[in-house]
Amino acid sequence: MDAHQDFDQELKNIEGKIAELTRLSADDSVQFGTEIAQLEKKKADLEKTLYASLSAWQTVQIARHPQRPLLRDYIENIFSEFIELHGDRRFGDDHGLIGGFATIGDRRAVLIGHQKGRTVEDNVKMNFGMASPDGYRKALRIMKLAEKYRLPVISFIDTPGAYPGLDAEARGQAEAIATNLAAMALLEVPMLVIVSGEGGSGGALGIGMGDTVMMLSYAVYSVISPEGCASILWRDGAKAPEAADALKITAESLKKLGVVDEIIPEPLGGAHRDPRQTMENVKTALLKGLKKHARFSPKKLVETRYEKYADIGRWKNWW
Amino acid sequence: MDAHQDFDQELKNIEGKIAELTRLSADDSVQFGTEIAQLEKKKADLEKTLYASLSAWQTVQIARHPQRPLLRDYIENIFSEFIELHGDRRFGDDHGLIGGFATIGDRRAVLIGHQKGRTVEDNVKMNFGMASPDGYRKALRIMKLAEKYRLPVISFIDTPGAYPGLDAEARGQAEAIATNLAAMALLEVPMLVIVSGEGGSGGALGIGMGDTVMMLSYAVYSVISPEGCASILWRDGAKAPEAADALKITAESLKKLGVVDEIIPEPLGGAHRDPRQTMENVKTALLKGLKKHARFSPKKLVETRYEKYADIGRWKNWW
Amino acid sequence: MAWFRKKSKHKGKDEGLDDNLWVVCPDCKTHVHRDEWYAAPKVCPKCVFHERLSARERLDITIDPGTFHEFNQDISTSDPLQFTDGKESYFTKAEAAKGRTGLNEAVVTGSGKIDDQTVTIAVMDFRFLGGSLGSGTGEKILLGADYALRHRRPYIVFSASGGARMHEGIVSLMQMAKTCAGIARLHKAGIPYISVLTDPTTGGVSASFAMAGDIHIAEPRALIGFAGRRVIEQTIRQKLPADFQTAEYLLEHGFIDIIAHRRDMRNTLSRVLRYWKR
Amino acid sequence: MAWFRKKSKHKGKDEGLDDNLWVVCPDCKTHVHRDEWYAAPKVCPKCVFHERLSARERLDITIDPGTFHEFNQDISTSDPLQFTDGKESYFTKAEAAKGRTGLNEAVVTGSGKIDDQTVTIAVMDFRFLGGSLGSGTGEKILLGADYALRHRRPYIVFSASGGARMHEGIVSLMQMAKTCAGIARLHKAGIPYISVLTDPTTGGVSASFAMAGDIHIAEPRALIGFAGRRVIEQTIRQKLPADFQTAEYLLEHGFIDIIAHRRDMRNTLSRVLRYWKR
Ligand SMILES: [Zn+2]
Ligand SMILES: [Zn+2]
Repeated sequence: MDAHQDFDQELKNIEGKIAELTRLSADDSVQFGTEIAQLEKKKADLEKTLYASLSAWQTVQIARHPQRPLLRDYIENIFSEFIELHGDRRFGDDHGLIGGFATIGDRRAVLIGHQKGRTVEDNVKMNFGMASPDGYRKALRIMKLAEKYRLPVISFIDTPGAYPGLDAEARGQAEAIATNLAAMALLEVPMLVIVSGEGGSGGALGIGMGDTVMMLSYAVYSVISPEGCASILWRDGAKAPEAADALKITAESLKKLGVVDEIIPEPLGGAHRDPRQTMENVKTALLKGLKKHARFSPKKLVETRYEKYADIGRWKNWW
Repeated sequence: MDAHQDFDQELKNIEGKIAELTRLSADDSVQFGTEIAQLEKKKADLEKTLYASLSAWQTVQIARHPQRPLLRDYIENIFSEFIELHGDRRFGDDHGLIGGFATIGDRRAVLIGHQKGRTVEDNVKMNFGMASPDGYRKALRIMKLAEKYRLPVISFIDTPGAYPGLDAEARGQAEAIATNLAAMALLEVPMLVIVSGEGGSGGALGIGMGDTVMMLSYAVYSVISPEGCASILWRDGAKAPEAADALKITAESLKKLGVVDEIIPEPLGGAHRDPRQTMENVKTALLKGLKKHARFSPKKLVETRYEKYADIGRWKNWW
Repeated sequence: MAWFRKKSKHKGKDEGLDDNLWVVCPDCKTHVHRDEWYAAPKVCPKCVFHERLSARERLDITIDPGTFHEFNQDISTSDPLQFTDGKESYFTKAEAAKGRTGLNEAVVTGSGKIDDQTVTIAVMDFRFLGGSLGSGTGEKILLGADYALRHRRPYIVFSASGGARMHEGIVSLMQMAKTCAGIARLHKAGIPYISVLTDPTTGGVSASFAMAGDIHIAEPRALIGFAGRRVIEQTIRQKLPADFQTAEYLLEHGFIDIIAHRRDMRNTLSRVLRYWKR
Repeated sequence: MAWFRKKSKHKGKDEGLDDNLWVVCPDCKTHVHRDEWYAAPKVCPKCVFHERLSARERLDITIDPGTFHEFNQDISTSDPLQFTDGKESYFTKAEAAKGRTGLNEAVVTGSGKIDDQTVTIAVMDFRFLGGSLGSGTGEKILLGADYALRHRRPYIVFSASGGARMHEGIVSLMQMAKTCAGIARLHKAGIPYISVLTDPTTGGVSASFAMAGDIHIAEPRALIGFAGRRVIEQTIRQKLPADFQTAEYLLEHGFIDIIAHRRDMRNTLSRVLRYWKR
């Protein structure tokens, strides 16, 4: 799964050299200013070449990059407060889908989202961001709480998909997602969705019906993983790059398809190359969205959301 | 647990003799008309003596009598149709608390209730009518369905209590009952409750907030089982008869306390002595209740129900 | 979404025929007299195997004769991604499905009567691209909900689907949201929505309108689940119970209200419908 | 309802005192300087054991000084059953509890400010007949909900109770319904209801208002559950997990939102309250 490194390995080499030279320059005895400048130029050129026309599959690698900001990074950096709420009041507390009260700028909201881990230990606990029915039911409970408290909902999507496990099936993964979809359709508060990393099928959509759906420029969102699609349609998982391309899973494609309303720019090469800037962009987009939707009455919000989703794939749209 | 037999053993002996003599009379060769008449008289006198002033503890024995009609008997005999609905849409399908669409007379309704078994096998399946959180959540789902379909709810109570098990605790027995109480308080359709056998504490109340609460004349309803109360307060489970008396758990006491609105008469000695008559009485009471409450608007129903419960134990009521 | 590779027991109506008089049950291999087989219809009297029905066959045994009026028959597949898997384009595949089935989409919708009660109904057809949820499918199901809402008629949806239609990519995924938005309006307006889950109801269809009913009725032994069996086995690295993801398993786990044998289905629907006070 | 026989670790404030300077933690037996002990307050710095607080102590550390106005102080116990257990009457027992605690019932209710935000608050006192839910208790909790509703103020209830008060029989049981009816109205009207579960919250109190909150906050290690441990062990004939029915266990099982150390409780409430847009 180190494909993300394949296509920017050269870039990493250059960055390593720059770092090394900078370190050496620091002790004053030798100066590599010229060499550094040359390398910086080379890096910039290479970045443009590399990232100017990324394939869908390369975008997948960026969306899954181990250094890509995770929900917890956003919480720490762009929210001034987060009060986590736990549990579905039915069965358990899913660590892979979290939620709570959150403040961003001068706006109070409810935040829900998939939580991947960065360490192996965390990922076991958080199940790699693959939520269980308990997670979807917790998210629903928190969305209903938002409705009672009249707070907008912000939903961060970053999941390979809903957890495909025996227990998850036994406890009704399908029912949990279905119930959330019906509930989100009627939710009387604004719902802002950000696809920040991987948007994995029903597991993503289960917390993802938004008045505004935003997507980071290197995020992906798909009905099925490229690997899964390739192994079914191409009968060869290695054809994932082809499948990724065919599935039109990048932000730009999705915007054209009317599923994504807004693309939040990432730095060239991906969020991990400048997490702080990325998070600033997300913050700006969120504040704008919160401000925009705060104007609408509950009735208007629900009607508009209905029209929006009823319109996706309207038969005549394609003809 | 054969205490129920202790105090009506003599009656059973007489009934046995009557049956035997009647059988013998049937073949025409001998006639025992006089003897039978005498025995019938003796039986009637004894019944009056025995049942005229039953102790609370004796009433408990009748309420728990193994031949006492169970929910399934009512379903078979006084409902012309029952379409059972299954499952809580969360975890499982509790066989000890069932529900579904039901027709009684010319009235359609939703029926929920505790389901005890009569055989060991059934009782294992139905957990002796001790419901789990799944049962209470199923009942809630069906009550909400009644609200959507604008059907009255009929709730039959016959349980030793909510199941005190590890799994039941882990899945939130307390939360399930609490949620039901809050939901029943707002339910916008008529809710008729019948305590038909044992009304065991929170396990009974969890489906038991009614616009009219009816109780069969030999049923009991208590905050704690007499045995449990005796073992705590008397520090001796054998003092259950005293506890039963002190707890005021009979229909008549409960009516005086304002918790029961209506007592449905049973034949002398208990429902098991004439199940058909008992069930007829229940049917009549239910049809009357359904007719009465059908008149009220949802708003009026909910307000009246609130006032009713707010009034129980109103401080000034006792002073 | 796994309907392409699935080794199905359902082999089509002719393959099961031994000669003209006998049908061999695809599951238990019992020889069943063809009159009995088609009267059931297509249910094995021995093992209760329910052979899949086409949408028309389903409507025939569900709706009162002469009362069905179809909606939106012209709505057909769309190809928002201009999808091709290298060998074959979605367009070609869809055209073939249309030719083979005589349908324009994986669902037939309309209005009709069940035992004299007017309902809006949608019936999926697994033969059409595995009953997958394309934009045309979702559109028809939503328009059905919309009709049921405006006319205050109960809505009944028979599902039979492998899930989302990946050839339509994200647009297919969004049909889950779209159909559920229609269902949510019915719930809010107090209009009955009855979901009937038939073999198979999996993936994105199970995780949207099929599992959002007031009442969930399933056919015996129908496969119902979210994730595919193989994916789950690979994930958890253990064998799954034999009855896993069957209607019976879901009943036990609290997600199905009623399992109704095919011969009782119409009657069950009719009885349930009478409980709604419009 | 098992508070009579319970062998409690909570031995009252004086027994734990070694001499005037040191308090012995009733749980881990650590010697804690009395200043530290009472500053926490009454929390062991080593094992985080939270000693039970009286209602007054709780109000002191929760409500802004000088802002508390008590409601219905005169509401007291009722004896609808004229209950006696043979040795002692409920009346006598209740009178003794009143004398011992200076309270008229097992809950103190009123209005006050938390960090300058006006709230309605109810605090149970376990010392009063084990915090059991009598008719007076239920009445005060309902009147609190009613006040919160009329004035559109958040309602906060601190629970500490063994459950129903069996001396009041069925009338006690009905307080579960009664209090929940009040809470239900708050939910419907969009008024926050925050339940704080402290040691112990069991039986009929756990199965009514304590578990019906928008938000459930618990103190660390608090005992929270429906049935008593002994009853469960007798029923299922197996040992229970060590952490069974603790706040931590309930958090893991999805029933508690936040576990807040006593020193953070006021601040947690204050922060949460700010999210309600009245
Ligand atoms: Zn067969
Ligand atoms: Zn300690």
